[in-house]
Amino acid sequence: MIIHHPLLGPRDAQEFTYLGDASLIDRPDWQAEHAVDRFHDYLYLRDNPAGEHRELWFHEVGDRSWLVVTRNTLTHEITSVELARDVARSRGRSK
Amino acid sequence: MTQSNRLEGGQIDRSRSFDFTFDGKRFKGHPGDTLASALMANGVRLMGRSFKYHRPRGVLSAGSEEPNALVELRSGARQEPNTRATTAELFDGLEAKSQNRWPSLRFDAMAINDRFSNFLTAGFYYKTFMWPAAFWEKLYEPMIRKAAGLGSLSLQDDPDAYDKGFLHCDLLIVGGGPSGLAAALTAGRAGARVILADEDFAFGGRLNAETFTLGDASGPDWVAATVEELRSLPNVRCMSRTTVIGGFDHGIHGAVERVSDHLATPAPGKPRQILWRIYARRTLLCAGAIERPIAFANNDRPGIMLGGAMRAYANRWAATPAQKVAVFTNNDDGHRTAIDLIAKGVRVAAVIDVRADAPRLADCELLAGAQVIDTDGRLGLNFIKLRLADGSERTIECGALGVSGGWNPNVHLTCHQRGRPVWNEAIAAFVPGTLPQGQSVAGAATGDFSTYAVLRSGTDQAVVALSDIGLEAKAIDLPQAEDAPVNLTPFWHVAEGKGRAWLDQQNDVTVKDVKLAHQENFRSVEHLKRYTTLGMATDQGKTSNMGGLAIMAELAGKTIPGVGTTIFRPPYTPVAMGTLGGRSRGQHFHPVRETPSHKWAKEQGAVFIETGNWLRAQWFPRPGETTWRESVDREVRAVRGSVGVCDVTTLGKIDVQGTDAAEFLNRIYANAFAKLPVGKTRYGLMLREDGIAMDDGTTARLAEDHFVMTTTTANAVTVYRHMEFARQCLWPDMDVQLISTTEAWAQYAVAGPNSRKLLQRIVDPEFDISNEGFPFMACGEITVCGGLRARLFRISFSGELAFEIAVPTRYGDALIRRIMAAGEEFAVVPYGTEALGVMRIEKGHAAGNELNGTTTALNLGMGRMVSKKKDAIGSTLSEREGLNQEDALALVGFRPKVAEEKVTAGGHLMTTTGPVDAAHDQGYVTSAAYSPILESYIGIGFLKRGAERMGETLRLVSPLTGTDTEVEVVSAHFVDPEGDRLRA
Amino acid sequence: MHDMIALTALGAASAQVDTFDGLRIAECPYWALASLATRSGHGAEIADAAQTFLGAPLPGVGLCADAVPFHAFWTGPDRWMIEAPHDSHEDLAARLKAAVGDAGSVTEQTDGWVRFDATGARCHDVLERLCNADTRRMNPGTVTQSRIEHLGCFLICRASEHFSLYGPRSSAHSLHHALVTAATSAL
Amino acid sequence: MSESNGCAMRYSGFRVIKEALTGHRGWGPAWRDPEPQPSYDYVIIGGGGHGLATAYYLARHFGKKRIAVLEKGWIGGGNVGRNTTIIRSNYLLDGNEPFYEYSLKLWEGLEQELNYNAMVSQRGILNLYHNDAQRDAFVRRGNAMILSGADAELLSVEQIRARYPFLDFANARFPIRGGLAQHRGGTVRHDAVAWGYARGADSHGVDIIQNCEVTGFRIENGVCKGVETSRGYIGAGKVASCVAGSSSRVMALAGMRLPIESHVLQAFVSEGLKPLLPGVITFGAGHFYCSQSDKGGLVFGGDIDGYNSYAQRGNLPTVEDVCESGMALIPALGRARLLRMWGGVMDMSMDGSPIIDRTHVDGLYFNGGWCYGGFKATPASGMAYAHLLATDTPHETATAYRFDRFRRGLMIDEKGMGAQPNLH
Repeated sequence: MIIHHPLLGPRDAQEFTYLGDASLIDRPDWQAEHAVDRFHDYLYLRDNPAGEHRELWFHEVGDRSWLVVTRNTLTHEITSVELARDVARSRGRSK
Repeated sequence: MTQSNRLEGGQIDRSRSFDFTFDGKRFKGHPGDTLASALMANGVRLMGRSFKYHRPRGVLSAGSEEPNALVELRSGARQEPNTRATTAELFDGLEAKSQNRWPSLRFDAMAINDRFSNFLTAGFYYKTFMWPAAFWEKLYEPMIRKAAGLGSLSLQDDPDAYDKGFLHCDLLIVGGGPSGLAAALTAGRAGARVILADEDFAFGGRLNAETFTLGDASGPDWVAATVEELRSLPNVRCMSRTTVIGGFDHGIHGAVERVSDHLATPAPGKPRQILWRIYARRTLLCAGAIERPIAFANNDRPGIMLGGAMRAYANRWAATPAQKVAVFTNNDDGHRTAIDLIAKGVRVAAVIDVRADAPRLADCELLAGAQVIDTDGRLGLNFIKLRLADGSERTIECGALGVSGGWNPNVHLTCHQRGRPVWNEAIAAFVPGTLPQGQSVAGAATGDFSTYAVLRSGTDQAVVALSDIGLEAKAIDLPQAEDAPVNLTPFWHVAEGKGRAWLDQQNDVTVKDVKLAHQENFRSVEHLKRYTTLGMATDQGKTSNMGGLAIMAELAGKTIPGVGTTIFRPPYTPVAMGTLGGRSRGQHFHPVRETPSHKWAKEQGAVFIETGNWLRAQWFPRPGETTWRESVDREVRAVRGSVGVCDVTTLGKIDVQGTDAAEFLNRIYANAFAKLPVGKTRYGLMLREDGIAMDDGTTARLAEDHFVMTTTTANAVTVYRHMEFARQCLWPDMDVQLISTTEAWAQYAVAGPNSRKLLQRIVDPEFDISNEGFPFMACGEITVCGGLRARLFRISFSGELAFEIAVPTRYGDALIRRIMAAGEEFAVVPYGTEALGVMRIEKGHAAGNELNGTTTALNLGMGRMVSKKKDAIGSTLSEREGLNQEDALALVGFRPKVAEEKVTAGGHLMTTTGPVDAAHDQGYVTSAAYSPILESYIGIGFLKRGAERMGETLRLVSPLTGTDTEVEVVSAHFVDPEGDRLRA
Repeated sequence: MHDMIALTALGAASAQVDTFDGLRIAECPYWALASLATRSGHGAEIADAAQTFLGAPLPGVGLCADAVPFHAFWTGPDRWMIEAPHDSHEDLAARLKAAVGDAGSVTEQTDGWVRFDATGARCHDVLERLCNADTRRMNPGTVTQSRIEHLGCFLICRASEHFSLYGPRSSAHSLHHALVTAATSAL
Repeated sequence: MSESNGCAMRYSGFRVIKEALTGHRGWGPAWRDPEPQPSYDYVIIGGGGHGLATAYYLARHFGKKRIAVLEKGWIGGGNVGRNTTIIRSNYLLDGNEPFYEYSLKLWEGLEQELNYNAMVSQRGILNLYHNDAQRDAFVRRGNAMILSGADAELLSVEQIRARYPFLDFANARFPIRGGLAQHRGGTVRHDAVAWGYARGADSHGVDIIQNCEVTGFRIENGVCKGVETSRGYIGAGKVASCVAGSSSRVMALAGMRLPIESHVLQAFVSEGLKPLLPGVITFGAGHFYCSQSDKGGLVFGGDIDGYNSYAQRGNLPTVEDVCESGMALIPALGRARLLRMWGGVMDMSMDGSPIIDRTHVDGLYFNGGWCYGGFKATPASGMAYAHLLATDTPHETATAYRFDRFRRGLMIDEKGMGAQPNLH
C-alpha cells in the first residue's frame, strides 16, 4: 500500500507501524464518572467497519509522525491522510 | 543423437550447439531453444508423468501455462523441481530429469494407479481409509504421502544468492508482445518513464510464434527493430526474463527477474533472481491470451498439444513433435497451425473441425463437422479415432495432434485485487471486468486477437494511461498487419467416447470427475475446484479451468458466467522462495547490532548471545574454565567481591526535553515523576492503558526540562513509539520533544564494592563521586579521562555499589580498555549477560521473564507505586477487579530445600499435599539461576498470595523436564535485602 | 584535551572505502551530529537563532541546507539534524544549545549514526537494490528516510551522483555488508 | 438418532469399490440444498467450520431439531477453507488449554464420528526456541499442557536435527536451541472438515441454506425473534452468530460493538514436492510456520499483515517477511516455488482469545474472536456453542470466553500483547 503522507507525499506502507482505530485519540477523562467503563469502551470496543475506516499509522521509518489515514477496509483505497496531531487538536485535545 | 524433428528456419542460433541431458541421455540443441523445444527437435515426446495416475505426458504448451512437461532441472544443491521444460532456456551442460516416476519415465511402476482410476475418482479418499481408525496414520496416510508431490528438493542449502530491488515508473507494461511493444514505443517516445517486462527471454510474444508480417517486415524483424529503438531510449527499461507476478495495492507490483537461470551457474556475486517491487503510476496489461484445449477421450497422450503451441515450436524453434500431425479445432485460428506446419514441410494428415461449415483454409484434408473420439499410443500418440460428420468412424495415423478450442484472454493480473472478469460471448471467454485502480488492458488480453487490433489498442491505451497522469503522448503509426476476425463455435468436450477425457492434465481431473462433483452437490465453483482439485496444480489451471466451468455449466443448466470463476491469486507463475527471501539469508537474516565494546569483547574471547538484534557478551571464559557456570560464577563473585564492568548500551535511551517534559513523564509512568529533582534518577514503572506492566527502567533528570529515560533492551522501540503516540495523539499541546539516543552513547555498568575507587581513576578529579557528593540515584554530566564528555548515573541492577557511565560511542572501545586498565589493582572483571542475570535474580529485580505482558504492578509487588492521584496511562483500568484479586500472583523468591537441587524456570508451583494438576496450580517460576553467593539454586516467580506465604514449602513441578523439587518461599531479595551495599 | 582514541562505526581507526566500477562507497566518520527540535510556540525564535548559528535558514520538509561548515537536514515536523566537521565541532550539541537556548531542544546524535557516502555514475543502480527511494528523481539538497536491510536510514542527495546514507551506528557492519553485496550484485 | 430428511449414505472402502464397479451412479449429494423454512428453533448464521460443527453437535449430541445454518455464499468458504490446516493444543493459560485440549480429543475421534475422512494427521507440531527466555516460556507452557492432560516434550537440538536435518543449524542468525513438541498436534484436510460436518448435520436434519445472507435481526423488547435475509425473513427461537471475520458486521446489525477487529492473514502453498517435512514446524525467530500437505505442497504462513481489512488479500511486504523467515529456517527452500497466496479475514480479539457467550439481547448468541486460531478449535467451538445454545450455560471448557472479561479485567492474553489485536 502507499500512504500519501501530508508532508512527504507517497510513502510505502511498509515504513509505517499500524495501531488501529483513530478513536484511540479520544482517551477518556480519568476523573469522569464511570471512568473505568469509559476506558473499557475506549480501549476494547471497535466499530471495525467493512468500508471506510479512520485509523492510526506511525511513520516509524520516516518522520515519526502519527497519521490518521482514512482507508476503505474492503478495497484498501485511501481517501485522506492527516497528521494525527492536527486531528487530536481538532477533537479538543490539548495538554 | 540427431535432431530428427528439427525443421528449417526458426529463431535459434544454429552456428552454436549446446549439449544437454534428459534422464541421463545426451542431446544437442541450440541457443534460443527451450528445453522443451530441444527435446522435441530430438524426437522426444514423453517428458513427464501425471500426478495421480502417472499417465505418460508430453508437452502441451509452449509457455508458462505448461501442466505436463515438468522436470527436475540441474543437480545437487541446485536441483530445481517442477521446472517447466517449456520455459527453461537451454544452456550448455543443462541436466534435467523427469519426475514422479519409478524406476524410469518409460516404465513407471506407479502407473498401476491408472488401472485403478475407477476407484480413485474425485474425493474418493474422503470416503474411505477410516477403518480401523488407527490405520490412517500408520498405513494409509504414509502410503498416500509417499506418492505425493511431483519433483523433489535436494534438501541441501540453496547455494545461490538472491537480490531485491525497487523500481519506479510512469507506466509499467506487462508483456512484450505486439501490443506491449506498441505501447512501450508510444510511451517511450513521449518521454515517459517506462518499464516493459516480459517473462520470455525474447520480446515479441506471439509475433515470434506466427508467420505474420508487419508492413514490410517479418514479425521477428519488426520486434527486433522496435526493441532496438526502445533500448536506445534512456527513459525505457526493457526487462526480459521478468515475470510480473502480482498486482498489489496502489500500483505496487511484484516482478521476478531471472538473471542467471539461463546460465549453468550464476557469475560470482551475482544473483540467481531478483525480486523487484515496482511502483507504477499506471500499469498497462498486455499479457496476451492462452489457448485452451478441447476435452476428448484419451486426450492426454504425448504428442497431443495446443495448436498454437505446435506452430510456435515450428515457427520459432524449428521443431515439430512428429513428422505427421493433425489438427483438431473449433475455430479458424486452429487452421493456421496446419498452414504453418505444411509450410515447414510437415505432413498434416487432416484438419478436424467440429464446425459443419468450417472453411477450408489449409492445403490439406478438411474434416468439417468431425470430432476426435479417442486416441491410441502407449507412450505417445499413434492414432486418433474420429467420428465424421456423416456418423462414420475413421482412424488416422499421426504422431501429434494440435488442439485448438479458442483463446482465453490472460486476465490474471486484473483479478489480483479481487476484480472479477466478465463473459464475452463473441470469443466465448472471460475478458477483464472492473480493473484495479491505475490499471488498463490492451491487446489480446482484452479479447481482441488480430495483430492489427492488438497494436492499435497497445498504442491507444498507452496514450490514455499517460494522459491520466498528465503526460502527453501520440499514438504511433501502425504497420499494416493481419486483422482477421475471430470465427469460433464454442466447443468444450466431445461427449462421445468411453475413455476418460482430461481437463486438468497435471492433477488428473477428468470430465467424469466434474460430473461426480455435480452429482454429490459440490456445485459451487469453489467446491468443484476443491473437491476435484481442478486447477490446483502448478499451472493453476491456466489451460483447464475454463473446461471445468463449461462442463459444470452444462450439468447445472447454467451459463458459464452463471457458474462463476475461481479467484485468480498471485503469483502469476510460481516464484522461488529464495527470491522472495532475497538477501536476508543465514547470518544476514536480520541486521546485527553490535555494542561499543564488541571488538574488545571479541578479543577477550567472549561468548556472544543474541538479544533481539543485539549481540551481547554472555560471559568471558578464562583459560582453564571448562563450563559456562565456572565463568559466570567467577564473574558474579568478582563483582560482589570487588568490581566488574558490563556493557549496558543496549538498554533503550530516550532523550525527553521540553517545558512539559516532567508532566509528560508523570503521565507515561504509573509512579510520580513531576517532582524528581534535577541531578537525580528514579525507577519508573510504565503501564499499558489496560493496566498491565509495559516496561520499566530508570529515568534521570539532567535539567528542569531535560530527562534521559532508559527502557529495557527489548522494548526500546515500542516504548519510544508509545511515547510519540502520547505526545502527538493524546496531549498534542504539551511541549515535549523526544529522540532516541540508544546507540549514541556507550554505557557501562561498573559494579561492586570497589566500583567507586575504580571510577575515581577514570572520572576527572573535579567531579566528586563520593557517597556524599554523588549519592545513590544521583546523576550528572561529567568529563572523564582528561576532558571527554560523559554521563554518570549512580544506579544498580546488581545490588552492589554501582555506577553506569556513558561516553560517545566512538570512545566506547577506548573507555572499556581504560576501565580495565584502571581496575587492574582491583582485579576488575568484565561480566556478561549471564552474570548480570544471576545478580538481578539474587536481587529480585523483574526483567523480561517477569514483565511478560500479563503482570500487573500488584503482581510485581509495586501496587502502591501506581499513583491514584494523577492521570497516568493505565492507572484507571488497573482498578478492575481482575487486576486486584485477593489471590493475585505476587513476585517472591524460592530456594530449594536441598541446596543442590535445581530450580527450574517454567516449573509450576503446587502445594505439598494437594493434587498436582492445572486446577491446583499455585503459580510458576519465571527465572532461576545458581547463586554462587548463596551457594544454592534460587528462583523468582509468581505465587498466589505470595507475600503472605513466606516460609511455606511448595512443590516445584516440571513434568516437561522431569523435575519435582521442594522449594521454600522466601523474599525475592536474596542478597542484601536492606540495600545497604548499593547505598555504600 | 583527552587522549581517548575513537573508533569508526566499522570498528577501525580509519574509514573504510570500497570501490566498484562506477561507484565508491566510503564510511564517513568525520562528522558531528546534533538534533534540533522546536519548543512549542518558539518557531520564529528557533528560525532566527538557527539562521544566526548556521548562516542559513532551517530547511523545509524533505530539504537540506548548506552553510559551510554546517549542513542541516529535515528529519520531521519541527525537527532537524545539524551536521558539522567532528574535528572542529565535537561539541556541536553544546554550541547549538547555547545558540538556541530555551527555544529549542538539542540532543547529541553524533554517534547514534554511521554515515556512508555513495558516489559515482552507477550509484542509482545500487541504491535501487537497497531502498524504495526514487533516487533518480531526487534533487540535490533533498533528504528522505527509507528502510534499508530492515534498518531505518536517512538518504541525503548531495549531488545527482552523490548520496549520503545515515543508518544506525550499531548496525554499521550489516549496513556495510548490504551496500557491498548490492554493489557486487548490480555492478 | 433420527436420520430424518438428510441424504445420509454411509461411506466406506467397500462402498467406494462397489460404486467404482457400477459407474459411481449411487453417490448422492453430500448435503441437500433445501429452501428455507419460515422459522426454526435454532438459526446459526455462518456456514463455516464452526457454524456447521455447532449445527451438527446441536442436532447429534443435544438432540435438537429444526435447525438451520445460513450461509451468505458457499459453505466452507471462509477461514475453514483458507487456513494452514494445523491442529494443536499447546496453550499456556487456564482459560484456553482445557478447551483446546478438548478440541484435540474431538479431532482424534472425528472421522469415525462423522464417517468422513478429514485426514486428521497427528504428525506432531514443533515450536522452535532460540534463546533462554523463549525456553523458559516454553517450559512453563509445556508444563501447563501436561498438567492439563495434554502431551508435550522438550526436544534438544540433536533430537530436532535427527528429524529435521535440513534446518539451518550451521549458519543461523538466531541459532536453534531447542523446541517444544506436541506429538498429538498435526494437520487436518481443512475443506473436508466443513464438508464432513455439513454432511453430518444434513443427515441429522439440519437445513444448510447457501446463498442466504443475513441482512438484519428482528429484535422486539430486547428479544431476538429472527433474522432478515436475502431470501426473506426467517423466524428463530435462538439466533447464533458464528461468522468469524464478519462478526463486527453482523453484530452491528443488532447494534453491538465488539472487542474485535478484522485483519488479513495471508497463507501460502508451494508447488507439490516429494515428502520432506514430516510434521508441523514453527520458527521462533521470525514469522514462519510450515507443514506439508498429503498432496506434497508446503503449506505455510506467518504473521498477519497488521491492518484492518476485509479484502481477503494481503500485500507483498508480508509475503517477503514470511519467505525471509522460511529461508532463514530452511535454506533448501530457495529452490521450492511458492504457488499460490491467499488472504483470510481474521476476527482478532482484544486479548487474542475467543468469545462464546450470550449477548445482551435475549435469544441472540455470539461465537467469534478466534484470531488466526479458529481452525484447530472447530470441534470444541461447535460443541461448546451447541452446549450454550442448548442449555444456556457455558461448556465446562469454555467458561472464560465471556464478553465481560474485558470490563472485569480477566483477559486471557496468551501472548501478553494487551488490547492491540494485530499483535496477538
